[in-house]
Amino acid sequence: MAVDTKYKDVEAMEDGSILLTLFNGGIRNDENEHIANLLRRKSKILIAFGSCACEGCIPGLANLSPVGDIVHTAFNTLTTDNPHEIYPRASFDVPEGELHIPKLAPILSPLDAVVDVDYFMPGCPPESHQIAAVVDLVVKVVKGEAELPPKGAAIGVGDSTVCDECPRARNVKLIKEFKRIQDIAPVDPTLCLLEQGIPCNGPATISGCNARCPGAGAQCIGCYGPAAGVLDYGARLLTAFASVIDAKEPAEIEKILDGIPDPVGQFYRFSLSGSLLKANQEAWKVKYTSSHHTKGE
Amino acid sequence: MPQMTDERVLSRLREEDLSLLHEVSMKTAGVSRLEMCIQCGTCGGSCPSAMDMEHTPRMLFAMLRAGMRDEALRSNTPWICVSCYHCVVRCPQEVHIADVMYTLKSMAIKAKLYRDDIAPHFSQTFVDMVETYGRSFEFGLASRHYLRHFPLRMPGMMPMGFGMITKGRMGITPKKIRRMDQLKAILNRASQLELTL
Amino acid sequence: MNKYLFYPGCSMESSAKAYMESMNAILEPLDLRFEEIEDWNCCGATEYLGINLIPAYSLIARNLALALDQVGKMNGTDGTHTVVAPCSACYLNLAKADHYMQERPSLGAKVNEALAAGGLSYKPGALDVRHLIDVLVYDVGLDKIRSRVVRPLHGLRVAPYMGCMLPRPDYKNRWSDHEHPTELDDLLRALGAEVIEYPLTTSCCGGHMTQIGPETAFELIRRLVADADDRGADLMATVCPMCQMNIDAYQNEMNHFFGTDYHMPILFFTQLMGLAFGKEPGEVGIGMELVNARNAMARVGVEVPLTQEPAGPRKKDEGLPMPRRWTKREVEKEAVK
Amino acid sequence: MSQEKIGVYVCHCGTNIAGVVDVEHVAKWAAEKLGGQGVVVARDYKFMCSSLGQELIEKDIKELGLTRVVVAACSPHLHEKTFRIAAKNAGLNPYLVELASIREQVSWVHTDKAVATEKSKAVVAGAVARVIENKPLEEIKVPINPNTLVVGGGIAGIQAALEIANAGFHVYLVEREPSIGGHMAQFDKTFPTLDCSACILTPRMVEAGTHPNITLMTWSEVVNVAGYVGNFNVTIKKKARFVKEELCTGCGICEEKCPKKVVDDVFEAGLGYRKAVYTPFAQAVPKFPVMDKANCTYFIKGTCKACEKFCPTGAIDFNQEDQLINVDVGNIILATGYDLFDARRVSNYGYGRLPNVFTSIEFERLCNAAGLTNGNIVLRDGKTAPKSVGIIHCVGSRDKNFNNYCSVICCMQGLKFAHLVHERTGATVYNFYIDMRTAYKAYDEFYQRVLEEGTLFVRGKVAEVTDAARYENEKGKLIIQVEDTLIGKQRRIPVDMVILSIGLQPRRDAKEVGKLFGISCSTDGWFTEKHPKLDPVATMTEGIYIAGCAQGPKDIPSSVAQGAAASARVLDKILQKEVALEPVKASINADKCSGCRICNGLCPFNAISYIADDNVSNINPALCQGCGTCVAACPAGAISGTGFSDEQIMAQIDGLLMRNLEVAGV
Repeated sequence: MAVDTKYKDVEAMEDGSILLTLFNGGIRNDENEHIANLLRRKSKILIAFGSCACEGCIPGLANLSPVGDIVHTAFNTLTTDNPHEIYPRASFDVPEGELHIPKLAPILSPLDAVVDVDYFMPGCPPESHQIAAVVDLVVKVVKGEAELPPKGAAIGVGDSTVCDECPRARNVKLIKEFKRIQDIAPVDPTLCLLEQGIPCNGPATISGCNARCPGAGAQCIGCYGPAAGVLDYGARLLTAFASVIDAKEPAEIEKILDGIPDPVGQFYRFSLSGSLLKANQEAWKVKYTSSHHTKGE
Repeated sequence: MPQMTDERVLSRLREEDLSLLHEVSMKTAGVSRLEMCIQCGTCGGSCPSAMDMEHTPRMLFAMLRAGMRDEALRSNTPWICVSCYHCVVRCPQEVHIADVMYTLKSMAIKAKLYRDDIAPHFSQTFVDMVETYGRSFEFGLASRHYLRHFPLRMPGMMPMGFGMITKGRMGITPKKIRRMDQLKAILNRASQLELTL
Repeated sequence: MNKYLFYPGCSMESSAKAYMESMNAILEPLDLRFEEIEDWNCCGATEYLGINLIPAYSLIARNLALALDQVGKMNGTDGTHTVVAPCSACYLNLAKADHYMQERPSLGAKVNEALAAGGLSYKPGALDVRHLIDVLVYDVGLDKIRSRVVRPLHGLRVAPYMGCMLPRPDYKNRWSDHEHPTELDDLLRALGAEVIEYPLTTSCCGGHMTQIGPETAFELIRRLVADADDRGADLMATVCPMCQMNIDAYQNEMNHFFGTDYHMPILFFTQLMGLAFGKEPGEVGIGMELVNARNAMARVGVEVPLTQEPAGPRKKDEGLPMPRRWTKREVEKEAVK
Repeated sequence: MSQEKIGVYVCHCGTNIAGVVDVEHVAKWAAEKLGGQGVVVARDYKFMCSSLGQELIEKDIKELGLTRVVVAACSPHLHEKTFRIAAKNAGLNPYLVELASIREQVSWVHTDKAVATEKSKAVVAGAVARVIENKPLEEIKVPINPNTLVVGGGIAGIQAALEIANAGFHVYLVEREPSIGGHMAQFDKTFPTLDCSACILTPRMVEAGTHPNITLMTWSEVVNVAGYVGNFNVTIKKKARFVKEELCTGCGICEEKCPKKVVDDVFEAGLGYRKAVYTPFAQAVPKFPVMDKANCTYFIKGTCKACEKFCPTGAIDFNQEDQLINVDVGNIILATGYDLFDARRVSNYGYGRLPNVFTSIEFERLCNAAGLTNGNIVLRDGKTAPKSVGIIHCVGSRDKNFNNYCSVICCMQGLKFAHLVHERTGATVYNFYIDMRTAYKAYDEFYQRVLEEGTLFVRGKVAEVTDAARYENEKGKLIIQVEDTLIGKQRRIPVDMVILSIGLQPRRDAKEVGKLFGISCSTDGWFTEKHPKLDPVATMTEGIYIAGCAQGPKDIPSSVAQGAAASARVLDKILQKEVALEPVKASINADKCSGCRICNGLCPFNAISYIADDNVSNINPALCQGCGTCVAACPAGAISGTGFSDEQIMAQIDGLLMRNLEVAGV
């Protein structure tokens, strides 16, 4: 097990000498990419651990903006005192020599965009009992008491969706308006939240968290990601929501949809980076055209 | 086959192969649908001034279709049109007849093909007033127009004219808008532009 | 209080002064506030469109562009995106430019290119162009109008004359019908007047033909006046300065032309509203009409002050000779020059 | 690299496709560039759907051992079945055939040949990528119930019902009005032979009313349809008649004694009266009257009961209630007919404002010997015979402001009216028409006859009908203002009476009825047939057929022909005894289903139910039509549709974008 130590120690280890790596976080810069490659080489089992590594999570929402804007926001807004407009540079000469800081990639990618990933363990964060179960499983496998699931599977999750674990009562759904939970008083404590017009992501989110949020009275925000086999979390959820809108006139439908004030946050809060949308088309184009060029030459 | 709307017809044409019908259609504001005419005669039947027209609008459209440029542009029909839009709302093919009439007028002026210059001159006089003052100036318009075209009608009009003036219904000095320079700049630029496909 | 942008149009300041005065007199009782578009220009009437297309639409669009600028400067109260025009021709021209600039984007682009030369621009569809009577009937409402009536026009037989350019072509489907709309009838009935069945309510008054083809125009005027007279109307009520002008100012000449002697006064509907609201005849421009409405007014107990009367009809034996009939050949002979 | 052996067949469709798409090039390209995807042969052919074209594919399947087939031709709508059968004949599972639409989606919508050819390639590449993911599917066979439901008792419905009943099978004939007969029962004479409408119709009505194989249900409406071809379960609401059918003898005493008289705006088209308890006309079938609850004095005030007092058999029952009746049928024929255009919408023709403007249906009642005027043609005052009559064609038809289409019957109807006016009044008759349309047997001959009779024809669409007289001779008349387009002059023709030949319209509730039976309407609102030429009485929903004016305007001969045609299609189905259902169905993976119930309300065929005990939803495969609505909606991805799996769709998209080619290094 390698925890929080110097890179050179890891580099010195033999390839494949780490049994299990739980890789946390997405790939935003060349350092992330280096570590991902390094750990892939050294590990027998590499698990994308948590929503960031699986789908990009909240940092992935930055893919909506070009890198320049992100840097500008970080270093030159009201909350950052930077009167001389000093921006970080990839390398900088100091008397002691040349300093390097990691170079930002045009977009944030999930781990599997960079290296081969064995398993995905979603959640923001993954539930502790699920972590324990996964470690337990690996130990059992080593002991020869169990077999590993097929490669590429999501582990530490259930087979159904959050609704399956949700204690709330549900009926056929028809929604006249979407409301934010704070705008409803009182929220019915036993009835399905979506039926009450609260945009709950439970129906599209894989089970495994024991439906903690809806159980506690807050809508599911989808941190566990899509069910197995679903190509795009946001698209699934969007079609599901669209299907239950109780209106025929385009204007009326639009009005109901206006009840979802932040569609990206609703449908892609955790999964933008890993989505089919390839958010930040500009960055995507750069990547795409450059790869195209190399092919042509 | 899909319905051939004016817009689709236009989108398939190039400027140099415009037929007369398409040329008129293209030069008309909005989507004229002139190509859709089925010669039913609703326009000619509806027209309140048809009795003084050389050709009913329907006949005029047939002439455009036949490419009879000179005859069509020489017709008094567009000049007799009173823009009452009866034909437009009744036309079963939704042809923008009144607007086509405006187009024919401007084409006739450009080609100098009108036979009777009363109407073109009236329009031109009106436009001159507007281009000078930015507003219409009825007294100036009427006096210039009648002097030129209806000198014999002037005396008969006098009591009416006096009535209008004494009742304060006709100013004898023109009103001018404040930013005449702006209007002139706009109209100058506009006169260099033409509707295209 | 409902606020609107207001585009008066040239005739409201001259030939249709009575319209302007009477309209101003009824705004306050109906809680309406009109803000005039600053430095507006002529809409081009029916003349400019037949001369040169792009300048004609640019001329109209300058008004829309100015209005839109003004919207930005006004507070966002109800109706601020609405431009009210009292003249049917102005209303149609403004509405038409707005409509066609959307229907034919290349027209919109060209017009904006021209407007740019004056530092202006207009986004088609940004404004709602409406006629005065549309606002009165549909925004203010007949109930409110009825509640302001203190002098009901009982016994006054009115021929409701909508004219042609108001209900047609009607790009936005604002009117109850293109041929026999009921808005003016309903409004006049709300004032207590007796509205006659008038099949020619949307027939043409002749428009500019009074200027360029009087023979044609006189026939159109005759039809309107004759039918109203046949049906026993005391007067006609109109919503358009050009209609009023043609039927009022040319009625005498029309009578000469046909050898008839119709006397059919025509007033603006706002004048009748003003009277019903208790205004004095002078306040609403009564007396400015050339075919005097004195007999009609007397039926509702309104006395038209004599001072406003013009010199009176010319007697046949004085002044210059009037050609009795204007034959087509004569018109053409004149035109050849 | 695919393991499949794929054949690609590009159709010229004459010049339909080849005129815009370089089909030879597309085929050549597919053979060269799609080899990596498994394409082993690509051919182009003039008419792929011809038997020679099909043989070409069959031969390749057999000789080259093709495992998948892509046909780039028209929309699957048209010929998917053709090519699937061809594949089946050659021993290949028919669901391993994909159609790439390069006609509707390419050649018909593009003009630039180079662009269209490139797009065709992409569409073909998409279909190739998709067909690899196709799975072999097996058709499902279900038995067919031999009973048939016919909705609508007009002439088309009567004809259809009689044909099936005469073949020995049972028919439920449901009619909304109190009697069958439809519009035809309202007419006086029928063109072009001038047979008395009632004389030729009533024998058919009686036959339908007494046929042992027909259960006649009038004053009834279908309220629910469940099931699928061969096995429909239909709920019919039998509205309360307040008359016991088993006791009523149809003697008519109740109607005679009823004191309440109301305007009959259904059968008499507003030009006659009926009682509150009534049979709509003398020859009505069935003979039992119905009580109009809204107008019955007893129901309004609580007293009267005159009908009950005088009824000799005690058949009146004020406590009767609507009944819901369930019937099982294998096939359904919709012959729901048409409504008439509301002439008040053409305000320039003055209908509703000018008294002597009549509609065509009003005139039919005026002419009819059983009508209010005993067949006398008179003005609205009820006594004056007109001296001149104007008949206006195309009212509400062929007009972008109202209905775009031609109503088919108006020209002949106008000619018939002209003849009747001549015959009965000797008045001058004008017919105003845009184009005279007298196609079909003996129709133009009738036009000749009416010309001979001296009817005056004016070619021009009437601009307005007005009572505003301009001249003395117009005073008191209706003036028809029109451009006589043959002389190019405006005319004003004063007449006493105007008849508006009003157009035919889809039933006001056609959309809802269509939805009830799971069929669609065209943009004009008529029920859509499966194929406009080759399958005019079938619909896209198996087991549902259409006949008569419900499908589009038509005259009596065509309605009868369609009724018979629809019955032939139904008999064909019944005699097959079983039907093969498309295997394209949705199914729910119970392990993944969380029972959220989002899909429950969405299914247009009510095929999804919720099993509370297991907390999952379930799809009834017999009811599922494979529309895919639930598949798209399921947020958990627990529902999949055969034939339209995510893999198939994503593969097709990749193919369209030619991504598969990039991977292949092309």
